[in-house]
Formats: sequence, structure tokens, C-alpha cells
Amino acid sequence: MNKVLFFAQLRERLGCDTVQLDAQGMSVRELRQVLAKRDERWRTWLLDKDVLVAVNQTLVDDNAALSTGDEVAMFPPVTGG
Amino acid sequence: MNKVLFFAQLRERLGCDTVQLDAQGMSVRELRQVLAKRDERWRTWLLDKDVLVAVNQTLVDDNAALSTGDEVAMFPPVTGG
Amino acid sequence: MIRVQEQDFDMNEEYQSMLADDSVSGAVVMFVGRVRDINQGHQVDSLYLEHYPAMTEKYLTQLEQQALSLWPLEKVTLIHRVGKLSLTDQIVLVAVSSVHREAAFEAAQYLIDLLKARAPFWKKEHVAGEQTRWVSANHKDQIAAAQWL
Amino acid sequence: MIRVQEQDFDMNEEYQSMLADDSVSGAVVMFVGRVRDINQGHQVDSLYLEHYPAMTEKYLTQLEQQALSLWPLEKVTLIHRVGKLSLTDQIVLVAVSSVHREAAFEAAQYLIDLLKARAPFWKKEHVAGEQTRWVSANHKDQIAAAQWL
Repeated sequence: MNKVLFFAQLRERLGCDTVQLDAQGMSVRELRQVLAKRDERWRTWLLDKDVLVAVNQTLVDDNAALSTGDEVAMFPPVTGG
Repeated sequence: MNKVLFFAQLRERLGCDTVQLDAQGMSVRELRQVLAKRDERWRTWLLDKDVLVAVNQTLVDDNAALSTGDEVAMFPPVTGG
Repeated sequence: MIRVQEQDFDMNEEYQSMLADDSVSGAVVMFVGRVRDINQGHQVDSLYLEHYPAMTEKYLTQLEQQALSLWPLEKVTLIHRVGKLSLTDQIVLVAVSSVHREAAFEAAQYLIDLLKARAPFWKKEHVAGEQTRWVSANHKDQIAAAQWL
Repeated sequence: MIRVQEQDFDMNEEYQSMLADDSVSGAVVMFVGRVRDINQGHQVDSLYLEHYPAMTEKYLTQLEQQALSLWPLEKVTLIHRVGKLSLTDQIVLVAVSSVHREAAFEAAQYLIDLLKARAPFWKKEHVAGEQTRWVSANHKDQIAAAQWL
């Protein structure tokens, strides 16, 4: 199983903090496509090219492969500092 | 009349803080040549190309012209900060 | 040293503790980022800083290590606040000590540039006369970070 | 604000007073220069800072004005100590506040680069096992200053 975390605008727009699912063997791109199928809102925001993805707290690109237990996070561009 | 001030190594090497003389109408170069005539030590240090000259607290080059009352200062390259 | 915290930091305390027993550093550069009144054309009252705790810690630790490997530094201090902040509050402290000033200035700029472009913090502003708005990411910050890569 | 003084300065006090009533500045950059143990290959015990008082004041005032005209800054603070200083003592403070960090970083570097290359201060070090030596001017400092011109 995998945990997918959402932050900031993305969390608010989806109305969701976390989902649990099995992403073993998927790429990040495939995971986004799977989640986008949930409804129109998820589709709009998860396929947004500005969404950043981290796996185990490190930024990755859409080709990154997922294993069981990986913590995935999706979020908008950062605005700290 | 003019006051000529010496600082740091230059002051120590000449063994002199200040001289008073009339430099009216001289260039900085001429003033250095006049002072260099005092003795071998003055000659060595006043004609040193690294010596910096300020007139009325502003750095100038050897061509600057001097007027009565100008405060002249001569010193080695600065090392503050 | 990295820290992510709700409470304010005391710049002077960090400066003193960074330099304790240090007779080597000729240069210290400090940067403080603050909540300012106008941001992206909006009058700001306060803001809320959200973050991704596990990743901010991991990323800032990594950033500190990178700076220490890229420049001859004595110490690096990175503090970032989260939670509710008001106008003029301190948000972030970057402090770097080094034998020479060039390394200290470069490393401090590197740290804040990368932090702003990569560390998972998000600002939600409370704007005068409005509700709230998420601050939009600044393209300029991406360019500033990219110059180091 | 410029000051040339024998006594130490309190970095935090300068920081606080610089920011009093300022809700505009999102960025503050501070640089502190200190007496370090090894300089130009010599083990330093203490040093004596000589200056040309009328000219340091005139030059630093001019430098502050130049920085304010070159960058959109809120405030500039320049403090330089003179007289006898010991190992790890603070020598110089450059502090700059601005809406944006780029201006603050650039202006702080400009101020310290020009100060080091042009302001009439001279350091005489008391070196372990020796008498004293005048610090030699650093060619690198002339290059750092020249890049701004």
C-alpha cells in the first residue's frame, strides 16, 4: 500500500489530505492518471502540469517508478522563504 | 598654506604626522617631488607608486591641482573592513 | 543547524551561538525574510505558512550539506517558521560563517534561493477586505535557483 | 546611518532600530566582519585600527548615498570600529533592508567591497611571537571593488 499526501491549494481544491492505495509498479504519471479518474475536479487538478510530486520526500519527475510503502506527495509550486 | 597629513605605515616610516607648507598652484605630483627632496627616506616613501593621495578627503590622482587651504593626505593602500 | 518552528527566533541568539568558540570566521552573513505589507499587489494583514514536515526537514538538511560541501564555511543556520504570522514578523533566517566574505555571501544567497524554489512551504495570505489567497509561486525565484545548478 | 567608533556595536540593536516602523521590507541582509586568528599566514593576537577621521566619515556617507541611489533600499547601516581590537571582536557591520532580497544582497556586497577597497582604515596586527605588522592591502579586494564600477 501507498499513502498519497496533498498540500496547500491542491489539498483544498481536492478537499482531501491523504489517500491510501496500492501504487506498486506504477509510474508517477500512471498514479496521476488513476487518481484523475475519480471525478472532474481530480482530473482538472491532478493533471495540472504545475503539480509537483515527491516520493519519499524527494522531488521526482513523472517517470519515477513507485514501490510498496513509498510515501507520495503532490503539491503546487512552493512559496516559502 | 596647506596641511599635509600622513597615515599608517607612511606616517611611521617618515616619523611624521603632519607638515605645513604652501602648495598653492602645485599639482599633487609636484608636491610629492618637493617633499621627496627632504631626505632619502622621504624620497623612498613619497615617490612609492602605491601611495594614495586625498585632497579635502577625496582620492585624487597625481595631476590634481592644489589651492590654498586644501587639506592633503598621503597614505598606503587601505586595509579596513 | 536547521529548524522549522512555530515560535519566533532571536536573530542575535543564533548569531552568538553560531560564533561560540569560533576564532576562525572573519565573516558572517545573515539574511532575514519578513512578512511585508504589500505582496503581489495585495495588502497583507497576516499569513499562514503550511509545510510538509517530513520533507522540509529532509530538504533543508540536504541543502545545508550541499552548502557546506560547495563553500569553505564554518557553520550554517537555517530557521523557517510555520503557522500563523503577522505583518513584520520574521519568517526565515539564513546565517553563514566563513573565513572569507565571498564564500559567506555566495552560500547565503544559494541557501535562500534554493529554499524559496524547492523547500515545501506554502503561504496563504489574509488580504485586507478579502478572504484569503494562496501566494502564487514567483517565476523569478525559479530563475534565481536555476542559476546555481 | 553611518558610525565610526571605538566601542563595540550590538548587531541586534542595530537590526531592531533599522526595522522600527518598517512594514515594507521583506528582506534584511547583514554582514559582520570579525578579527580572525590567522591573517595572511600570521597568528593574530589583536590589532589596532587607525583611520583618517574626516575622510572616513565623508567617504562612508557618500557610499551610503550611492547604495541608496543604486538600489531600492529602505535603510543602510554602516558601522566601523577603530582603535584596539582583540581576537573574535566585531570590526564592521553592514546592514541593508529592502522590499526584495536581490537588492539587499547586492547592496550589502557593494558596500563592504567598496569600504574595504576605498575607506581610509588601516590595520596593524599584533602577531604572536613578533612585534606588530601592518596588514598588506589585498589585491583581491581591489578586484572585488572594481567589478562595481
